[in-house]
Amino acid sequence: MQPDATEANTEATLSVRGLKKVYQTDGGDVEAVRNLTFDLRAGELACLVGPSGSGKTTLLKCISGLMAPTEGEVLLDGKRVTGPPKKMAVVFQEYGRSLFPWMRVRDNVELPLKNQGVPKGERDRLVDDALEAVGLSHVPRSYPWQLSGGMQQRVAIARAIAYQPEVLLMDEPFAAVDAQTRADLEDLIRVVWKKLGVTVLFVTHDIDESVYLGERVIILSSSPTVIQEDIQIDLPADRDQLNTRSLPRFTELRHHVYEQIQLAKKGHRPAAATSGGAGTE
Amino acid sequence: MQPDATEANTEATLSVRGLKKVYQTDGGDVEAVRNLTFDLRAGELACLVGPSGSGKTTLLKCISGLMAPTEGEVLLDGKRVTGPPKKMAVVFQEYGRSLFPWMRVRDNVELPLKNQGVPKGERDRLVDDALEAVGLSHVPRSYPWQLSGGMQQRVAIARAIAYQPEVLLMDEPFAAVDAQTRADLEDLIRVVWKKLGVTVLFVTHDIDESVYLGERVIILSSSPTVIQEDIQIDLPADRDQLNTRSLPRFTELRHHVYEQIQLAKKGHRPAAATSGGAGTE
Amino acid sequence: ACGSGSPSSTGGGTAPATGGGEEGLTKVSVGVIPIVDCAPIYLGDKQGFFKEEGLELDIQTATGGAAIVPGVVSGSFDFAFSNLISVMVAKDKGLDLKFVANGASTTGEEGKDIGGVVVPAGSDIQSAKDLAGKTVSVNNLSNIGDTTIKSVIEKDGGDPSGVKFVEVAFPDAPAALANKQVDAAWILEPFLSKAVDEGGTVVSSNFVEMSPELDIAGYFTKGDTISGKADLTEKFTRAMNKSLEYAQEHPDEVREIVGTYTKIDEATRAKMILPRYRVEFDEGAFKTLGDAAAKYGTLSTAPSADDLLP
Amino acid sequence: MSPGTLAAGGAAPPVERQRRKAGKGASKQLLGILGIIGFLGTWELIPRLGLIDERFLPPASEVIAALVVDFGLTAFWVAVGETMKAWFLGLLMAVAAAVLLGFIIGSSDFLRKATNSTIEFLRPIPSVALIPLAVLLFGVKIESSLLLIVYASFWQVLIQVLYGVADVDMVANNTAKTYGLGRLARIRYVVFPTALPYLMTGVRLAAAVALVLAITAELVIGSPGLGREIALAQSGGAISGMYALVLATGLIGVLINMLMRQIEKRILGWHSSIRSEVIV
Amino acid sequence: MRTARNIGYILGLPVLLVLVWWLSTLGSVNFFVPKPADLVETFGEVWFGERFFSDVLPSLGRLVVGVAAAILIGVVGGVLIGSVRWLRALLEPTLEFFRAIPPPVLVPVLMLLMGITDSMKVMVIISGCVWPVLLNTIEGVRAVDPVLSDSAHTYGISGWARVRYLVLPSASPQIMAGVRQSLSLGLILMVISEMFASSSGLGFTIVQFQRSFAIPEMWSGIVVLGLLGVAMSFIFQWAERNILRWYHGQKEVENAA
Ligand SMILES: Nc1ncnc2c1ncn2[C@@H]1O[C@H](COP(=O)(O)OP(=O)(O)OP(=O)(O)O)[C@@H](O)[C@H]1O
Ligand SMILES: Nc1ncnc2c1ncn2[C@@H]1O[C@H](COP(=O)(O)OP(=O)(O)OP(=O)(O)O)[C@@H](O)[C@H]1O
Ligand SMILES: O=[N+]([O-])[O-]
Ligand SMILES: [Mg+2]
Ligand SMILES: [Mg+2]
Repeated sequence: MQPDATEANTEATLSVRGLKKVYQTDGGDVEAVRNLTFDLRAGELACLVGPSGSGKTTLLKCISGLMAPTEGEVLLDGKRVTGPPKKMAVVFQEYGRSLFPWMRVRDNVELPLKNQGVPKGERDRLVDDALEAVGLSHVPRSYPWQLSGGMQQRVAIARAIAYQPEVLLMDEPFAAVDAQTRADLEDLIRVVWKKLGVTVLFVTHDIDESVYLGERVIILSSSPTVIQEDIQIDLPADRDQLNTRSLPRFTELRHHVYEQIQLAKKGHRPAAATSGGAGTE
Repeated sequence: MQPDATEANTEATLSVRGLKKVYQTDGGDVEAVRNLTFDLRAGELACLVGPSGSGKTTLLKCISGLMAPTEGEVLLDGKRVTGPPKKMAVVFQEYGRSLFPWMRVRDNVELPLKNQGVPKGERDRLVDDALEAVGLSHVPRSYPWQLSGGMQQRVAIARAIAYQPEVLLMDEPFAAVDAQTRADLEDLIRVVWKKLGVTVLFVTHDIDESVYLGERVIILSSSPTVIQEDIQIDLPADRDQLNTRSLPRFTELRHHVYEQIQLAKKGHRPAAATSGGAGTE
Repeated sequence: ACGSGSPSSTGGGTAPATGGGEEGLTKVSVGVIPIVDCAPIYLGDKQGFFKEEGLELDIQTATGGAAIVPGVVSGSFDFAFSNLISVMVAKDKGLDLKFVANGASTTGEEGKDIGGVVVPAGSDIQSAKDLAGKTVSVNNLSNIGDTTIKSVIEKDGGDPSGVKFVEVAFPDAPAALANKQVDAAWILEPFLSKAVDEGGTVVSSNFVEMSPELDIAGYFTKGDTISGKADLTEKFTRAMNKSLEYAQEHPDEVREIVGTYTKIDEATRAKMILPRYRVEFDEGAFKTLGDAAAKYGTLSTAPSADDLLP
Repeated sequence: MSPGTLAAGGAAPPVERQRRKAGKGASKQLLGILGIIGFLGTWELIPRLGLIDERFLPPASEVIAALVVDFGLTAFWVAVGETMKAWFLGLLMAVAAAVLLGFIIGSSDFLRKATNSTIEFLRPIPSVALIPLAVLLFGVKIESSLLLIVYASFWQVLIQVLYGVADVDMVANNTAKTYGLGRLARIRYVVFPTALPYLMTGVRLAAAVALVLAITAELVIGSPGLGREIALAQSGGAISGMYALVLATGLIGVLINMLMRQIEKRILGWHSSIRSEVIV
Repeated sequence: MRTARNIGYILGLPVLLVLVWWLSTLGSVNFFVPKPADLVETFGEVWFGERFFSDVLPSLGRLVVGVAAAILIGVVGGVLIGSVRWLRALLEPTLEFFRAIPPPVLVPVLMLLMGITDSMKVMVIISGCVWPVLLNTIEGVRAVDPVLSDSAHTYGISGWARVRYLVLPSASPQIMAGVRQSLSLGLILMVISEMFASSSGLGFTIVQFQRSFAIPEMWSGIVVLGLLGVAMSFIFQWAERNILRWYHGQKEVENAA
């Protein structure tokens, strides 16, 4: 695997190397993430699944430079991440608290663009498109706290999309929306991904979703976390909700992921990871 | 339908009658809920599904007496609800904000019991059981903000269960937990429901979940909201994740609900509701 | 110690009251301001004049004038020390107050008084009348400083209405003068000596110029006390008078005792000019002062000496 | 700003943080001492360079020397004791009254509206205007100072408590309501913790105001304490002595604040303003 | 109907208190406590006329300038100190030191530095009013929601934009609490600034009345202070409602029950 990793490194947009994160609390240290190493190629769409509390949010915070890892490092285009990189957008799990309550929906979506100095005309177009895409073009003048949970979450998604990032991190972005909207948004993400060639890391709890959406699914073990498995999703590039989901291969992959998570939950750890993390044990 | 409703009323624990809710905003009035009428019998377990923004949270807030309806009323055991009733527990959609950040996990779960004057021994048992049931017995001394999203949500659930309410309202309580935990929690809810004979109203976006969990599924139209359909779930009372979900009847029901939501999203409204709400159109 | 057997001593046979047991003493609280003018009461207390009268003094210091009159009116103080104008004003406003003993008087020597108007070196102000149109600092407006200065200016042939008075506390006045924030400053001892040492010139000894016999401050109480506790009042007056005389005769002891209740350093204490301490009020000077205060609007009507003086 | 922001609010690597943990408190205090040294240095230079006459503003070193002399005097410590006694009692009464009234008024919409105009009327009345009243009631004793201290610091706390009570998170409050927590229980478990950060700021403000008023009252009325000593030094022309006492007042202020910070850290560990120092 | 109720809220308690005061002064004759009727009469005589222009207006001018400057300094300083940790550590003890110095002691020093001028009095006002704004801003800045802060961070919102769009709005409820405190403190300090080294002004006049035992006049001056306080507070509350529209909206909506 070693030569593979170094080779991947050269063309990788995002490299996570030996990442470890220990939280210090008054009740002692909590080892949330033990040892994570993986790469994302430019323009790759990867889904991240794992049991609750396995460190997905922690990982995303480290990648986005909001939190420094205890050990290991995150490289973006070969450069070490020490603070939030430019052209990276993050949709937080706590969507309700990630919107500015003192700004209307439209202003919330527009702010990052305005801050970047995008000219008014283009800004308007981007914002309108994004709101349209998430089905919220009718509430631009509402405040976030006047919206339902699902709508708030969609505002956060619209903001990320309008920003046209090169790397997009999403932490359970569809948790609060209904099944139909969810399906629509899944397709939206794939469309945006294809159109902009953006690198996406997508955290989800929905196994079907991870298989349907991703080109690759990374499964985390339970905490202290290592990578349980890293699966390539060999489904056709053009996916649609009805046909893709009824493919036998889809069901197979889905089953495979399910089993791995079951294992992870039961505390089973991959042999490689155990030996890899032996030094820390 | 009229005689049926009055009859139901006598044995109903929870009656929602002609409920309407209009929000006043600086951008004009928003008619979130137009006209909702339904009853829950004591000990019934009903699921509520509907598109994002259809007013599920609004409905739950009205039922729990946290918000006054614009028109119509909510009756609990025949008495009109004007403030939060005793022996009702609510798990809010905004789980992150419903926990007290200044209390540790255990204290959060214990508080309502302490406040009720439940003796220490029993309180401890109830709290321990609840934390055990949601898989959080290892973090009683953490603060909520030291937990992952899914863990926070489970603390809120544990608090509701430990409280041993007579009526339990849950607003997308499993949105932030992984598939396996979700399945476990679904079974937990059914166990608790059977053991305590509690009346449950359960909001979810997951159609499979609504069918698997509920004795009945209430489908809401999109906003301004009326009831799209009210389906009895005639699956066996003893359910289990593997067998129940593979029953042909399960698939049928699932499909039916799915179609209805599709219709709702497309703006289709049930004939009865349209005529019922004709005066307001 | 040479004057211990002063003529005004009425102690007679009861002189050794010290041995008479502390219990027999009547407690009397007196509000004073911690300045040189109040030295006699401290001295008299030390000499035992009050004990001889059967009084046990409780001297309470109030830093400014603000607390003195309310303290007497409320009964917190049985007697208190205040300048004449303050008591005149209170009386004018309807408070029933009356002096029971003199406090401090001008030395009567021009250029060697306890207060004066100082100008910086090189000022074109030569005498009181030149103050017209200038800015002059006093410690409190509508009080004894501006009243006497106005009257002195008028006497000197100037126009008192053109003077602009501002409030500057005595300790801050030399600085205000040095920084040219005021043209002249009215200053009392011990700051007056300091200001002169530092090059200031006294252009008017306003107290003396108004009247060489001017009494400046005294001890007063309310009418109720005089009528209701005549005995106590008499005792206090007697002891106080004795103290005044003693102080007048023992300036060195005055300089020394001032060090116990103020923070004036020894060198300054040795040099500063002391006021005159005497028993009798000068009614003529009192009238001059009262008339001036009425004339310049500080009082509504000129006070009568009979009502106010003992 | 970017590097500065990072260092301040951003991602201090925990490894470093761990190492710094022991050193952090020390280095923080070191910086504070540095700030004070800078201030004293400036003060020393102003009269030395002749910007202000030494007679009116003596250099810091001279004042510190005078303060050191004071430290050896029992009279000084007696005065400090008097001032601290007035400060503590006044603050205690003000906080107790303000917290009680603040929670009562704050948790009722009616009371809040009905008392608004009266509160706004009474608040800006300077304590110093109450001096005649205070002396009338209590003479030049400590009670006079207490009246002024309590009056001035009461409003500081009351207003903060009212704001804090208004800031209660409704999701949290509603949760409590549905779990059957009554009004009192909600005040105890929801409103109080929410208002606590506001209250602590209020107490910190009030602690300073109480000290200021204790000194002012002693200064103007002449009740015993540091303020009276300042007035005495001032009227005695002891300039260095006066500044030494002012310096002592300031030092007491610093000590009081350190104490308040410590208490705050104890009871507000969960609040994000404190938390952010630990985590972010 | 609604305005009637509002007026009731504004006047109800004051009327009640005046009634109590009136009843309690019916028989007694305390020199230091005037009767309501006397006070009203004195009030008109004293404050309607020349004194309004010669004493009240100049004082108000200094008050407005002082408070405005204090707010500006407090907010700017608070944002800086609140967001730069080492700066906070550097300055906190020194600031605490100055905060503990009573304004009456500051007056002579400021007089030395600035002379007996209006700017000296304004400085006294600033020196006292700045603290509530400064401290509240520091606390408000430090309490920014971490999730929100992360969001801004990842969208590259930093520097001035971060202050403008994140820090200031999020701290604004607390800043407003500080401003409200400093308004009334400003009135108090206005009086203190005119108590020493002065010859005119509202505060001076009140102190002068106090010293010359013009007791009803003194109380009438205190009433003027109170009324000014009420007026300033109402203007402030109106401004606050506009600036914090989102905040009150959010609370109101959540409070709809
Ligand atoms: N601030 C913190 N202090 C201490 N421990 C923390 C903190 N944040 C997270 N943890 C712990 O780290 C672990 C991983 O948390 P994280 O939020 O990354 O999980 P997650 O995979 O995102 O879970 P979920 O799917 O439930 O959101 C958990 O055990 C959690 O308790
Ligand atoms: N405070 C408010 N002010 C104005 N409009 C509101 C407010 N709260 C909710 N609404 C509107 O009411 C409608 C219903 O909102 P509600 O939160 O009840 O939906 P929901 O069914 O819970 O949606 P979700 O599944 O996304 O949580 C939405 O259109 C929303 O915009
Ligand atoms: O209230 N004050 O006089 O400061
Ligand atoms: Mg998470
Ligand atoms: Mg909802």
